[in-house]
Amino acid sequence: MSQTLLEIKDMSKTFPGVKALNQVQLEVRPGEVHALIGENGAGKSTLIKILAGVEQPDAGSTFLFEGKPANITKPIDATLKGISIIYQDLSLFPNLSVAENICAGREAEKGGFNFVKWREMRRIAKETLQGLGFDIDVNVTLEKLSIAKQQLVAIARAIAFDAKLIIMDEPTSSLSAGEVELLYNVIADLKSKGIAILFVSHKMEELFKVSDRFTVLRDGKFVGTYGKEELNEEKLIQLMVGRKLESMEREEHSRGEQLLNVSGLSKKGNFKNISFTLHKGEIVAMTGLVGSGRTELAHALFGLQSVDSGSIVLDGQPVQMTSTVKAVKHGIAYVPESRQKEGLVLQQSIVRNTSLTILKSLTNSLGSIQEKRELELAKEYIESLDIRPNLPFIDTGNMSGGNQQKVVIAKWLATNPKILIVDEPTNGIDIGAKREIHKLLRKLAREGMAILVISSDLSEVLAVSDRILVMRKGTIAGELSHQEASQEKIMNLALLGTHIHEAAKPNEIKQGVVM
Amino acid sequence: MKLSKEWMLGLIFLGLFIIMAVCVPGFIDPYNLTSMLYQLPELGILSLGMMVVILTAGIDLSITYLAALSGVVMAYALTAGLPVPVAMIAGIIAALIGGLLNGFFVAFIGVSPILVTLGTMTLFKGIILLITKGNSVSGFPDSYSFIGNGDILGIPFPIIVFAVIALLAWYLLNKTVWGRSVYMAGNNPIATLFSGVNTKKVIMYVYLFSALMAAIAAIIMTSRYNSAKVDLGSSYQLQSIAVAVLGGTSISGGYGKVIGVIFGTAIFQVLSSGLNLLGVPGMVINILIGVVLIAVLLINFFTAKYKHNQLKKAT
Amino acid sequence: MTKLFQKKEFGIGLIVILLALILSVVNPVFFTAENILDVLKANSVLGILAVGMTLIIITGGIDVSVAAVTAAVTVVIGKLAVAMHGNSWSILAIFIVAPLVGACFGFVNGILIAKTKIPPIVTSLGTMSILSGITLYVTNGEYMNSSMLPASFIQFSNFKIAGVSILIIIFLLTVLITWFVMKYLAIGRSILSFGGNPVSAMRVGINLTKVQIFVYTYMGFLAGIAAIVQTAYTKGVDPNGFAGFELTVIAAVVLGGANILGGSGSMLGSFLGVLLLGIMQNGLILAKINTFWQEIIVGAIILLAVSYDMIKRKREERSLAKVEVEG
Amino acid sequence: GCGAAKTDNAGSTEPSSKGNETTASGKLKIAVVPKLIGIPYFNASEKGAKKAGEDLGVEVIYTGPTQADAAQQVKVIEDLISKKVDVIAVAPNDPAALTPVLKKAKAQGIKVMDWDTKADQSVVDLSIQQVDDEVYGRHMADLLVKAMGKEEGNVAIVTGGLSAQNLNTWIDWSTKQIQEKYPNLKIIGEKIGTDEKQQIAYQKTLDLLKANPDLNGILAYSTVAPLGAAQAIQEKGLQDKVSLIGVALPTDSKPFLEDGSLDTATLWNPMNLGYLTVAAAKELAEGKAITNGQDIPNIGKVEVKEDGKTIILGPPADFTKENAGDYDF
Ligand SMILES: Nc1ncnc2c1ncn2[C@@H]1O[C@H](COP(=O)(O)OP(=O)(O)OP(=O)(O)O)[C@@H](O)[C@H]1O
Ligand SMILES: Nc1ncnc2c1ncn2[C@@H]1O[C@H](COP(=O)(O)OP(=O)(O)OP(=O)(O)O)[C@@H](O)[C@H]1O
Ligand SMILES: [Mg+2]
Ligand SMILES: [Mg+2]
Repeated sequence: MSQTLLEIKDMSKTFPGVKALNQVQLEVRPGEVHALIGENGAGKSTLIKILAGVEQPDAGSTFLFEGKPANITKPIDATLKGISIIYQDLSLFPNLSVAENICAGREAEKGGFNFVKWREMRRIAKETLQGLGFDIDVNVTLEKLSIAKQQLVAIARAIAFDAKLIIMDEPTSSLSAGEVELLYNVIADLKSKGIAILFVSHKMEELFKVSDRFTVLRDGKFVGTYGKEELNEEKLIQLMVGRKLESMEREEHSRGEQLLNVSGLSKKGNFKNISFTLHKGEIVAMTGLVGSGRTELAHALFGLQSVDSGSIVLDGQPVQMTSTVKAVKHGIAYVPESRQKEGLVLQQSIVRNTSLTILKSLTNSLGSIQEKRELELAKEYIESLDIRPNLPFIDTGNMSGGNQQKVVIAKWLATNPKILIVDEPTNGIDIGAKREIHKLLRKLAREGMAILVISSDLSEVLAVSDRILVMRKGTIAGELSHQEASQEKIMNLALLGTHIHEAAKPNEIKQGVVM
Repeated sequence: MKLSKEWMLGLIFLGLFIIMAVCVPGFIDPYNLTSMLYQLPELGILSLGMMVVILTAGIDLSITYLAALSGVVMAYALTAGLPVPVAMIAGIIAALIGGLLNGFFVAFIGVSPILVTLGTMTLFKGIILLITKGNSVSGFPDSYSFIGNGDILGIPFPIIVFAVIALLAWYLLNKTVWGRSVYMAGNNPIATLFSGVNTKKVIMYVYLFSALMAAIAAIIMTSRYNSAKVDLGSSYQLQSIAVAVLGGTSISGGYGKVIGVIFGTAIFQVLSSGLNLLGVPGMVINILIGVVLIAVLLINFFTAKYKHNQLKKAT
Repeated sequence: MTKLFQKKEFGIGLIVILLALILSVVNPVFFTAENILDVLKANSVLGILAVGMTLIIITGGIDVSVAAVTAAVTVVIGKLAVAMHGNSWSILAIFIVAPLVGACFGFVNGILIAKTKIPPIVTSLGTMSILSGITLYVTNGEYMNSSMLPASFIQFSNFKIAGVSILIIIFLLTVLITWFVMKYLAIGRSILSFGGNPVSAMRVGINLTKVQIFVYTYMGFLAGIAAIVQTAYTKGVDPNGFAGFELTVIAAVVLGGANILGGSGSMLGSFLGVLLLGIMQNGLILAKINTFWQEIIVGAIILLAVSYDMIKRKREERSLAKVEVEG
Repeated sequence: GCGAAKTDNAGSTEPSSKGNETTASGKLKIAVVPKLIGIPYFNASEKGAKKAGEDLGVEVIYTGPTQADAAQQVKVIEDLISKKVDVIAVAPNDPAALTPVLKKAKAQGIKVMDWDTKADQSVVDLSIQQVDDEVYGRHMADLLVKAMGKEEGNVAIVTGGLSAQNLNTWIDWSTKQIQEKYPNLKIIGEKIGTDEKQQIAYQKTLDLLKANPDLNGILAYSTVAPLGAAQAIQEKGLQDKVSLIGVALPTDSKPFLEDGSLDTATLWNPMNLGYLTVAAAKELAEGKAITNGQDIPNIGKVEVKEDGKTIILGPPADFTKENAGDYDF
């Protein structure tokens, strides 16, 4: 076995209008976890797509795998060479069984008219899952599994067929701490088997936890490859961003009167007996494992989902949230979990997205939308939130994740809400943009807005919130103040539902997730 | 220079028109020109209705039977001696009820539009057959015939109606909250709903709008043809889809312009009239319309690809 | 048993059974072997086309040119029969040429759709217009009757195995073979993967272009078979005989529970969809329902069936416990 | 506007001196518009019309819609007006629907007439009918009774399109004949539509036979329905039990006539109808009129009704297994 498994030299990739990769170098050794990092749009995913055979590099690029030219021209080449990928969006088939998902693409390599060996497929799937300690029925249709289990299936698929290099593109972005821990175990296991891992993430902490070496990209250019020991968090950020980021300092301020009082809210199969309050000028974070029912609760508060029982009291008035229209009227704003699917109309401009929530108030007496005012509104937010590029008519689909998220926030600020609910506000957003969004949330709270932040990112939860609610299996397991909160305490509540003051053991964590 | 696909279509129309004018005797004869202006509004108006439905990634297969139903109701009202405006209102109401049915199944039950309108198409056809027993209903007052056959200062009245309707559609789609919501929901219904827009209502109005277009087309048709019958205008079913798509409307929703539909209708009309005048058999006209449809889409595809490559080279 | 209820095809199956029960009470003739075989035979063409359309709809596509393709192939069969009149090989020629010609037409659709990314409905609308125009132009709509068909072909069309018409057997074989392809051949799984998540399918190395070309070509191939069956069924060729039939085919498939947006659809479901439409046609006359009410009833049943299916699906989706709530 | 003024001028000019093209070719232009093109019946008429054009030295334009849709037919006529033909003879899909456009044609100095199916009689100058509707409808009922060999029993009606005007007229007359003359003959159910498709006629007749085991006779209207109905009778081996009378071309129905599943097909000669239409159109354009009993070359004597403008081709021809082979349409 050669010392380097994967070697990339002077790799470039041009998209119309964008040089996504410009003379990039990368070298990955067997048995190492190699972090690939950079801001949004730095070119990480593009590089991965090339490794995966989905995209072709420009001429002149060198791409060696196991010391030989890789010649990967289509995805199956990569798979056959032993490169497998866990995509950020999982990339599974909801309509197929778990076994098929794990073995997907294996039939394809043999060509269209070969027989599918069901028994073999089930056996491989079962063995892989068992080997990982996952308890999942291989015959069940994938869409019937919870998102957490789907994630496990995606992991199983990546290692099912003797991979030599496993690429993980933001594998933890839709995971919460419990599954993250589980993933770390899997990674350690793979490492010990000499399998190389290329790891992409925006979360500093975890990068330092799992990675051995770091390759930094900036604007498609290669910045450098560094050993873990050469770096610290601050230095890494500097390399990524190209300048020093001011760290966020929290300005404490006192909270105002109570705005929202939720009591005994229940919805069968989603959440049960939820009670909490929200005050003006405070940020309450709601955390827990994926599938603990936070998003459903937010949907209920925003009128997207009915509830079975319980009450919502807003400003002293009991309200029934039967529709989003009503929620908006009551001054509630919701920045959803998936900004691409639920947050933005990607094919439309910044202007049209920001005005969407308040179209009615932009009309004149004839019922026609005043486009001038609409544009002014967009410009105002582009400036105040520093949205880039500052082109009001650019399609939001062409913007970076962080800026997209700002547009979503802008469209809700336009409604002048009393309560802002943000669901996973910095998912997949780079560190720079993340800090900006945190700052923005703090500023809004200071100005008197009540904010509910739903997040699985514990460092985020700790950074922005005044109070923390921990959800577990559809109920609120406990509440922690900003001062008393720590990662361990949150994890205990999330996993076991108790205020234990010592860290849970890894195998307990594992069970908490899989069961 | 940047040329949007609508104006590209405009050029194609112009080109066709010139070719016809040169090659087809009698084509630029004023009589033929006015005659075309009498002919195209029905299809144009139906296509506008179809376009708006397609904007929401839907399709309305029932549109022509809705028009026929509306026409039959009007015809009965007229032959029963009701005043013209009352009859028209009756027809419009009948169409709107049909539209309501479509909208209900699509927006509230969530059944995909192609299925709903497949069902309602059969249903409307059945209702018309039941009430007319398959016979045509005719014998309207002379005053009614003006709508389809009259002119104002030599300008055919139907084309005036079409112009007004097109303007109205343009205004509704581009200036009002509803129109904006149609485009936004067409691109991404979830994000639109998540922005506090009542998307069900928006979709409901879309089907009511297409029903209204069907009713207006029915008014013109019943007046022009002086009768109403179960298969009145049935050949417009697929034609109106073809015109909308030819006009640049994206079948997956969210994109489409009134001007495109107008050019699309005009191309259809010029093709069919010109070829008819040349004595080309009807089936060959159908072949050519299919060819033009695919050709225009291929042109769009290849120009987009060309631009893409140019941009790549430039980078 | 619960597994049965959970099956996607359960809803449509229930409707078919209910309808059949009602009809056999109204008119006992309904439940005779003779009648059931008649219904199957009469709907063999619909069934064969629905099988092909199911695959297309699974990939999220649609083909509105099926009827035009089938009509065109029946004409080819007719011309071939006349050209080879008296030649005992003509039946063999028909069996080879018809599916081939159909597959060629389908291939053109497939290439256009896969390569130019023009939406399937638009592409096939165009090819439909062109093909039906050509068919009518070439034939001028002339029928051909049984006297123009080779005697061996007539023998074939009357052929029965154990009292079951060969046409029904061809239909059932089509269903079975396609079911096998979908379940046990790599291409079948690729079609399902494509429908479930095209991006992932591409990522795991499935050649999307090939899959698309395959489904449309297969549709064309089946249209060729359907054309043979149609010619055998009517013992004649009517170039106008399929006008508007594409919508019936699509209706049968989606009644069978295939999702028009892609990803789901099954042979059993489509078979039941065909049966539902067939039983309705047959039953309305057997039950002596007034002609003028028939279309209304068909329309209403379609609306009911698709709404029922949708409501059921929504309920299932909701009941898929998203959160394992404690206690 | 100026367009309108020109229109008026054209209206007052004599047809012969109108339009440059007419004078250029010197030939009369006669447009014959069927309900739709591309079906055998109208193809046969086309042959006759074209032949008449050759024989009589006029230009015949035979064009129509590709679907039996009134709207499409009107468009075709609009374009024919633009083309400045001398005569338009039309077989209306929906007679009332053509009234406005035919009036328009007249205003342009074009002579208008109908053929095959009656248009609005106040607009047309001439009406060519293959048969008298009443005579024909009653004739079919008589044929059925003859084939059944008795004046009692159950009869069903199968038709092409439920909304076809002329078929409905014939059905009405047949029904009347049965009610008046054969009171013991029972018509069961409503007429059954078959979409002008043989396959559907076949299917529905099968169902009909099963639903009504005591059926004695079927009347099938439109040139397609009888073929499907005959096929069903043939398949069930009910040739001797169920009598079938239909409107059909002899060549198409020959196989069924031969095995007895179709007892009699009755139709006029559609080629002659086309021929007569053009011949009459020429007379009309030249300002002449056909008189009752006049012998039209190639066709024979025709009947002219009292109104002076309805010309009847002659009595329908009944095709049986004995004579079906003698025809080539
Ligand atoms: N198919 C494409 N066409 C045009 N431009 C593209 C395409 N794919 C990526 N780009 C551009 O290439 C650049 C690099 O994008 P890439 O997705 O690789 O970034 P990334 O580092 O993965 O960012 P993130 O952290 O947000 O995932 C971006 O400017 C992006 O807009
Ligand atoms: N990326 C995703 N893809 C598909 N489904 C998802 C995704 N994210 C969430 N879901 C849906 O949400 C459910 C998870 O429950 P829910 O969102 O209420 O929990 P949560 O505590 O809000 O978790 P999250 O961390 O995802 O916000 C999953 O079962 C799934 O149906
Ligand atoms: Mg990325
Ligand atoms: Mg969530």
